[in-house]
Amino acid sequence: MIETLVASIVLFTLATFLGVELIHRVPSTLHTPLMSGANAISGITVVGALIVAGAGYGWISQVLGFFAIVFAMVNVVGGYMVTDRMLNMFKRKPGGTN
Amino acid sequence: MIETLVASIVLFTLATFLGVELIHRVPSTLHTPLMSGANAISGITVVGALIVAGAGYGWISQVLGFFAIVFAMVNVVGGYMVTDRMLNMFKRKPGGTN
Amino acid sequence: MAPAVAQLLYLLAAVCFILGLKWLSSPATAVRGVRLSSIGMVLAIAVTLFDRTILSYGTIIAGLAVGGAIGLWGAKTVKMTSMPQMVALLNGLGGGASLVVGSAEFLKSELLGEVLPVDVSITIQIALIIGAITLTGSLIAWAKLQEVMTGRAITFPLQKTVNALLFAAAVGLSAYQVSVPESVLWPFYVTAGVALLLGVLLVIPIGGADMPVVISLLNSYSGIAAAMTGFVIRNEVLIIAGALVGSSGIILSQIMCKAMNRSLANVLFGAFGATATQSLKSAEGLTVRQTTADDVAVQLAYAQSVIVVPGYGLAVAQAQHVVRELADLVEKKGGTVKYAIHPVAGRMPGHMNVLLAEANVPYDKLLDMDAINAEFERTDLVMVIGANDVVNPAARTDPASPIYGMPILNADQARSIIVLKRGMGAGFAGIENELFFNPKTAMLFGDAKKSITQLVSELKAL
Amino acid sequence: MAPAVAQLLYLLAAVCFILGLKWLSSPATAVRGVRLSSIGMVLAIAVTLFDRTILSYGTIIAGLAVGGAIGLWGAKTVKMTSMPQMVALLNGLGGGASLVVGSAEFLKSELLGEVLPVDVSITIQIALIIGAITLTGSLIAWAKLQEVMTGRAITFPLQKTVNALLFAAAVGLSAYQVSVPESVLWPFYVTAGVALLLGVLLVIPIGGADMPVVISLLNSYSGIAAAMTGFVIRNEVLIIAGALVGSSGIILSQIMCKAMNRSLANVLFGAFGATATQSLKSAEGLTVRQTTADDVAVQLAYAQSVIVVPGYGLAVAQAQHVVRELADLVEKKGGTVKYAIHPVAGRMPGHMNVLLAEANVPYDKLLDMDAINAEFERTDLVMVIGANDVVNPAARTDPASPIYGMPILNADQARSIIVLKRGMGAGFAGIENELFFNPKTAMLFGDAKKSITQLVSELKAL
Amino acid sequence: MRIGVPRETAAGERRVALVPSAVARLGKLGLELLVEEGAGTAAHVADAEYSAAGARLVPAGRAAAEADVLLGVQAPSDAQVGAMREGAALVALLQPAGASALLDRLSGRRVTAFAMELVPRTTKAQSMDVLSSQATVAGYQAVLFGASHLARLLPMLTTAAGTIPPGKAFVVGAGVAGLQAIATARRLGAVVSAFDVRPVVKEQVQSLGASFLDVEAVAAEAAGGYAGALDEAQQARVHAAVAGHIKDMDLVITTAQIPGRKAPRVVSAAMVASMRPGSVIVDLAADSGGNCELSRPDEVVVAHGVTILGPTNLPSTVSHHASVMYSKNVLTFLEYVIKDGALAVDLEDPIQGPMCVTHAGQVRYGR
Amino acid sequence: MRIGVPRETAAGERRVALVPSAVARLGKLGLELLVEEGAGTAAHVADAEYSAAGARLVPAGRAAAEADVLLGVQAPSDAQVGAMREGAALVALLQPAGASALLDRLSGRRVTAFAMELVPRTTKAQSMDVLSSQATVAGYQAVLFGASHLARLLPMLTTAAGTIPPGKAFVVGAGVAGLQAIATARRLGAVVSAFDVRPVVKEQVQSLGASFLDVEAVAAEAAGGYAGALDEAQQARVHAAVAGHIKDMDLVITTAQIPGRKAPRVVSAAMVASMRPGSVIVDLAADSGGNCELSRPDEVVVAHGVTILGPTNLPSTVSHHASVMYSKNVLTFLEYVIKDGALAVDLEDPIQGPMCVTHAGQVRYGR
Ligand SMILES: NC(=O)c1ccc[n+]([C@@H]2O[C@H](COP(=O)([O-])OP(=O)(O)OC[C@H]3O[C@@H](n4cnc5c(N)ncnc54)[C@H](OP(=O)(O)O)[C@@H]3O)[C@@H](O)[C@H]2O)c1
Ligand SMILES: NC(=O)c1ccc[n+]([C@@H]2O[C@H](COP(=O)([O-])OP(=O)(O)OC[C@H]3O[C@@H](n4cnc5c(N)ncnc54)[C@H](OP(=O)(O)O)[C@@H]3O)[C@@H](O)[C@H]2O)c1
Ligand SMILES: NC(=O)c1ccc[n+]([C@@H]2O[C@H](COP(=O)([O-])OP(=O)(O)OC[C@H]3O[C@@H](n4cnc5c(N)ncnc54)[C@H](O)[C@@H]3O)[C@@H](O)[C@H]2O)c1
Ligand SMILES: NC(=O)c1ccc[n+]([C@@H]2O[C@H](COP(=O)([O-])OP(=O)(O)OC[C@H]3O[C@@H](n4cnc5c(N)ncnc54)[C@H](O)[C@@H]3O)[C@@H](O)[C@H]2O)c1
Repeated sequence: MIETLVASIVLFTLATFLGVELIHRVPSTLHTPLMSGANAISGITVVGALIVAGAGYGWISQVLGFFAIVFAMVNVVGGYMVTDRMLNMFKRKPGGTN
Repeated sequence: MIETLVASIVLFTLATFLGVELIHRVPSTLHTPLMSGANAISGITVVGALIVAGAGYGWISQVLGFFAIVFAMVNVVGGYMVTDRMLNMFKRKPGGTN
Repeated sequence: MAPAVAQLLYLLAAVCFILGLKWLSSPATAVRGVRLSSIGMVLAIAVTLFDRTILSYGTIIAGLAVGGAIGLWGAKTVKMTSMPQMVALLNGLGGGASLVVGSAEFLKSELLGEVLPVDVSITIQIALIIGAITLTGSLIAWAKLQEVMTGRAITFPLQKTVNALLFAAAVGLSAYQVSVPESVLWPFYVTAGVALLLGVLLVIPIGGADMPVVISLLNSYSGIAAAMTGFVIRNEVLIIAGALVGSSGIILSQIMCKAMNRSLANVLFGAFGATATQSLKSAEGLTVRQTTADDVAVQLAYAQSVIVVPGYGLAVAQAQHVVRELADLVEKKGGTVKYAIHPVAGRMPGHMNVLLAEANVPYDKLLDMDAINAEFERTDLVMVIGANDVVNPAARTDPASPIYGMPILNADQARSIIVLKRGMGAGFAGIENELFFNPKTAMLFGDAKKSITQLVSELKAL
Repeated sequence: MAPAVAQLLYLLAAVCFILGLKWLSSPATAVRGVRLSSIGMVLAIAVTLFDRTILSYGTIIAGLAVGGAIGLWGAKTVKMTSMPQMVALLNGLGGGASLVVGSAEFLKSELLGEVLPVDVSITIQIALIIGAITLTGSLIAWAKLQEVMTGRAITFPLQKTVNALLFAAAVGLSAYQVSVPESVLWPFYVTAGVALLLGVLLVIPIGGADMPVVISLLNSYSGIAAAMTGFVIRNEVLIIAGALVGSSGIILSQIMCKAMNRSLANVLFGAFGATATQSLKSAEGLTVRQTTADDVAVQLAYAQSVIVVPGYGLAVAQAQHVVRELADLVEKKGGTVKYAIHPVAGRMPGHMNVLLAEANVPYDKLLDMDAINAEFERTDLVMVIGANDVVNPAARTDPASPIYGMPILNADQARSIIVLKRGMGAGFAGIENELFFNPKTAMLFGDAKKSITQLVSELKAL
Repeated sequence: MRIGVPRETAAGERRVALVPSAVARLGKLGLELLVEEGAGTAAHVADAEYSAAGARLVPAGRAAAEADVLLGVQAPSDAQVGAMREGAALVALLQPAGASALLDRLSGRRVTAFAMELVPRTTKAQSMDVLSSQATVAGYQAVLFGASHLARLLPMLTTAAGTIPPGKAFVVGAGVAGLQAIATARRLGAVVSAFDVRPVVKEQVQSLGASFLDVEAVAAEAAGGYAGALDEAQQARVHAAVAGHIKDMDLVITTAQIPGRKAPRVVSAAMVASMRPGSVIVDLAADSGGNCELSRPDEVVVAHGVTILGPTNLPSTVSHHASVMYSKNVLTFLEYVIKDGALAVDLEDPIQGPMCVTHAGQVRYGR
Repeated sequence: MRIGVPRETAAGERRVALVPSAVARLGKLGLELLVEEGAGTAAHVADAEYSAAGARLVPAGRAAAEADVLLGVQAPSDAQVGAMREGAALVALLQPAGASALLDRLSGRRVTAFAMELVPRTTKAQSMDVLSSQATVAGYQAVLFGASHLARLLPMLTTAAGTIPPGKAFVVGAGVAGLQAIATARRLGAVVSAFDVRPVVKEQVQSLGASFLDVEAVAAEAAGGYAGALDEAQQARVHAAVAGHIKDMDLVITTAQIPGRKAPRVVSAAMVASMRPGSVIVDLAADSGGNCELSRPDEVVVAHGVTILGPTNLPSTVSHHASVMYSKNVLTFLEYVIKDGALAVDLEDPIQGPMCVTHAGQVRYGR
């Protein structure tokens, strides 16, 4: 048990460093889309929700699981869609050399 | 068994991404020190060597372990020292504002 | 599905998130980034559905359908200008999901009479607290942005102390919960309640303009909550994705603060100190919109037509050479740059000509007022550099103004206007300029030469 | 030590490596980076020593002592100019260590008659092959750099085919080894032999000047080998550190290639294609040293005194404005910049004055030959920008030269000389310039304006 | 309504009041344009261009007699005034300060006369501001004029025949003409410094890349952005600072003016004597008393080896462009005062009011 | 050995052959310097400066009689030649091509005469190259001279009185003087174009920010970096191209020369007629036949409204700096030919040889 905890901590640490390094200089126009995209990723709790809801431990799990799934799914679907819409606002102009 | 393998693969993947993100724009003067520093880190096999040599499975392990430790230690100690020496070459000049 | 395969597929999903985030931070790859990241999400959900022995698909299908539909509808109908509050709302729901999942695991164990391992208990408590704070904090942020409640900072005496006490209470109760083996439920409910309250209290003292930073930070929190959920149910993709969002969200908050020339601490707790935010309001209470060099750089990179309006400030800053360099860069990126020279720009006849000739700006790019005024409305971006009176609409509209009747450059008709000046100082005529308060206008404050030098390096980096 | 504690300490070591690498890539933090990384290494070694039930400390202590001593001695005595080959040698030893560890694990299992799990077998084979290639490849790189063997590319017919066959053989034998459960040793030895040979063959066709890239790539390999060893002995810090080095090494190789304006493929397999390397040799067979903008930028950032020698090429490139910008930057970083104006630089009397005045270079920074010639020997860096005849030492030394007797700028007396021109074109007098072949001189080829623009952005990024 | 453009009669005057492009613009307003033959010759505008623009060419001297509005660069001759119709209007540089006789004569003929130099220096009236436009030309030409009289080169030149250090130019009075002089001298490569009594000017001087000669506690800013006179203590400090500065100068351009007064004396004879032989002073204030003690209007004075020029009508030497700018100013003014094809005189108007010097038989100037 | 510096006798010559700094340098070599009183006055160098530098002042006319080496800017007068000592040396601009009488007289007095204009245009001799140094001054001054005669402004100016477009300048012949003219016109804000028959010059013109008038298949590069004459077909193409280009020009500076020949005729009368009135042509080749058909040496010709100037000695108008540069050239030459305090004439020397026009009673020029 403690072994998996440590393994989880290792993963968490590495991913944290990776998150720090991934984001460098973001033009402020991208701040909101980036935030929104990251937010959609945090909807990954949907996986947890699925597991809880699917485990079938009785009505509490069912009900809570249902709400968790709904919340997380709104977050995921809404998040990605919204991000995409925002990004569609700036399409590359033609003719640039970069 | 296979579980730990997968866990190792996960770690390997994350660390690989992290390695890619860590190095961005390196002035060419730092190329050699950086290479040398990274090389010193790859001397981490010394840990493997220690485990092999310390396990005490008979003379083959002992002999091979000894050589592995020597090789790896040369790599580690030499690598760090050499890097340090190279970096000492450029000390900041006084008076600059950066 | 074999667990190993599932784990490897989860890893793939995590890689999608990693690359997705990375690509999202550059304009050229951002669209690709969202797509990839969403593929990762679909993958993660699919793996979960197939992997675990899901007993009751009913609830799940219903949940997915309802949640997906709401998300879709929300995203389709929200107005472009309401994006920030939309993100706040979504983020709150994400936090809420973590809160619910944590609660469910906790309640399940209590109901089944299981004794959870200590580490799981701890992480459940963390998921709970962070999820709750994220939920209510995000809702407050939404309310502030949607102007359901006042955008102003709400403070009351001893606010920091209260917050600290509440936080201590939540942590203490959690610790108690974890350490007491028998089944007690009240600390759980109280902890949840305190954390929900804390979310509200932490956000209300922050001004509406700073909400994006808060949302980004809460987003980071909800990532951490997700990671904690991962600890609880021993799921790697949750841990990785959660940690990624957790750390990148903090970095993003910092970048956003830096772009506003503030520190994160100042944003979060600024309302308690002296409110040193400079007043950039006109006499009629209008406020100007401030912008940053990297933002202007992106606009320049995507603008097809740019007009530079130089004024006396350009001369004072001696920015003629850097302006030329900036224009060259914009043209290299595919835009066109022209210079609109007002007859009385500067302080002597031909002042702008002298400067721009020194910087070797080709003469055919210098257009006088009559030649260029009709072009403004077809122009993507106008950069007003140290000019003031010559673009003051009061000359057209306000008969009481000392400059009434002077023909001006129609900078206000462009699609977007950037004004570079040091502060809100007036020009030669000593009067206020309503152009600066135009909703299309953004101000880039600072010495013109410094600002443009910054623009040049930002533009090069794009 | 509890395994969990050991693992957390390993994680700490890994974090040291991560930050160490990150810091190593910027001049300001590099020293800190090595220190931290070495602390991580000490930590990892210590944890290993205390954690595992080490049975025979004798060998270990001896090994550590001997290895450490050799490393120390080597690092202290190596000459600064031999650094690249030193790194090659160290890297080879690292690869060797992986090879040996892999072999030991393999032999141990064979001797004990254990059946290794498939994944362990596979990773042992990978560690073996990569370790072997790294070992011999690095040794060849060392030999080329040390000029023990020729630095030229060594090619023979069907070289690529042979390499491919050998590689296939190694992989095939490994696969056989893994799939056959009974104890056979010969495939192991053959695989090792083939891999060692492959290391030699892969590196000999690469020219001596490209060795740094090869070393960096082999360094990346040795990282991967270490990671594989980690898979074998199930050790996380080995995996993480190995993977880090593996990926960052490849990135570094690519950066190095980019700095040489080549692709990695071209470096590795270039010798087989047309050897299109331009000949930059003087009539007497001397070669020039080429440099890159980022390198010059670092020199500029650290130079205390810089003299710019402008010539006709500056005028042709119309680089006067960017030169001024560059000089401003250098001065901001704490250096001084002066301009040495030769009486006949350019193509008309006062040509340089016209240009530099246009760029608003202050007059007191323009020094004529008599005023500045004594200063060169006290100068850290001379930047010769599109000048040629006016810095040609033949005017002092070669009575047969058409410019013999013309006083020249003593650029050759400076501590370091950078020449910016498009290629090896001659100047007005049409003669070769031995200054370009001076060991202190590095050439930055390209249009002067482009080169300097690049220098400016590199210098800003530092 | 008829607008008359005469051939200038003042000695040395090469400008013309209206150029063909302005003639065409006025023609579109339904006005009739009379242009005297040869009116534009000295400004390099041919008669044919005027006819092409829609003007009627009339023999010399006829414009005054036929026009309802007579234009001019300089004041009309007595003959022209005599020929003018009663109640006609006149627009020109009348120099009303020293011209009471002219004003009397004009009011005697009930002429409505507008003096172009009296246009208020407000933002709105800038495009009618002939003082600014002509001062621009004067500032530019003063430098060319001075530089071509200089026995030295202005730009720095490093050549095989030695290094020529950059010339030093000093501009006194950084108004419109002074700033243009600074810019022009800088273009030619000189190291330029300037002095003015209005402290706001310092930043303007620096914005042109020149340095400002700071004199402690000197400030004489009067209404309308003009300078005022200095008190004695200030004068003494200025004198000391300029004396210390001017002796190293190669080219000095003085443009200092105080409206309604004699030009301030900034450069004394002793200062001239301290300068290097071969240096040049161009005094643009020569005809209002001179900023330099030794300058004489329209004369070339050589004293202590220093050449002192006192040109009084530099704009006229750049006749074409000076006319183009003058014409643009006059055109804007006419478009402002002509409503529906007729002169709409409004003495309460903030621009017309101050400019109108005689009207309905009254001399308004100075009242 | 005595070096003599006379006061120049040629009309309009304001330069002096040696300035005090060079006097001091030669004094250090142990030479005796004789300077005629007032020799430097026109170049703004006082007698006192010469004495301070170690020269002995002698009355006008005495330098020729007393000197072992007589310097000069222009050729000496007959009287001066007559006064010279037998076997003395002379260093000046002798214009040997049209001066056989002078050369005969000099050889008659066994004078060793060096013509400064014959210094070879090699890298080594650049610091003695008076053609380059004086052409530099001429190119600069030609633009100032032309611009101040122009009825237009050169720089672009956007003002409340309208926008003045930038003036267009055209430089024919981009040798030393031409390039300097280009640079100076560019400084003043003109849009500059240039034409030359030597194709290498194109890049040099562009390196100064000006454009080059390309004429197909025209190239006449002769030995020593000089131009050669064009054949008829080339000439016709050049004529067509220049005619098409010149009609829009405001300021034309011509500097085309072919060594040893009449200056090429580039600008015809018809071209002048096609130009706008008020434009200006400065013909620096006026005294060797003129690049412009209508130019006359040292006259101001106005034709078709175009002012054509043919100054023959522009360097002299910038007397001080032209003298400084000339003096530096002469100094370098003297340091080159004087060994151990005596003239070391070596007719085989690659620099002295071509320059020496008379020696030991022989006229060497043209042999
Ligand atoms: N052209 C002429 O002949 C002439 C002659 C006399 C008067 N004028 C008058 O001058 C005015 C000219 O208009 P304009 O638009 O050119 O100038 P302006 O109206 O005077 O405005 C100049 C602006 O530049 C800003 N500024 C000053 N220094 C700066 C720096 N270093 N970096 C960035 N911004 C700087 C100032 O704002 P901050 O302080 O906030 O930075 C100021 O608002 C007109 O009113 C005109 O009538 C013209
Ligand atoms: N000053 C005068 O009055 C005068 C008059 C006539 C002749 N000269 C003669 O001209 C020479 C002047 O010497 P100098 O050192 O100034 O020039 P230089 O010796 O002519 O050398 C110029 C160098 O600039 C390089 N170059 C050309 N275009 C370039 C570009 N766009 N970017 C970067 N480099 C470029 C060329 O090399 P790449 O082709 O390899 O790029 C060339 O070697 C002397 O020999 C002098 O005697 C001078
Ligand atoms: N608002 C407008 O639109 C507008 C239009 C035109 C001019 N102006 C301003 O009016 C002002 C006056 O312009 P001008 O050129 O006609 O002025 P001017 O010709 O009256 O005087 C020239 C300069 O001499 C200076 N001067 C006076 N006494 C001096 C002394 N003793 N020593 C040194 N300098 C002295 C003055 O300060 C002035 O700068 C300028 O600042 C100009 O910008 C404003
Ligand atoms: N090596 C050296 O160090 C050195 C020293 C001085 C001069 N030079 C070179 O010598 C060359 C000649 O210089 P210069 O100024 O004494 O020349 P110049 O006075 O003899 O002629 C002036 C210019 O007129 C041009 N020209 C001749 N015929 C023409 C025609 N029909 N149309 C247009 N242009 C025509 C010539 O090509 C030349 O550029 C220059 O290239 C200069 O760089 C070299």
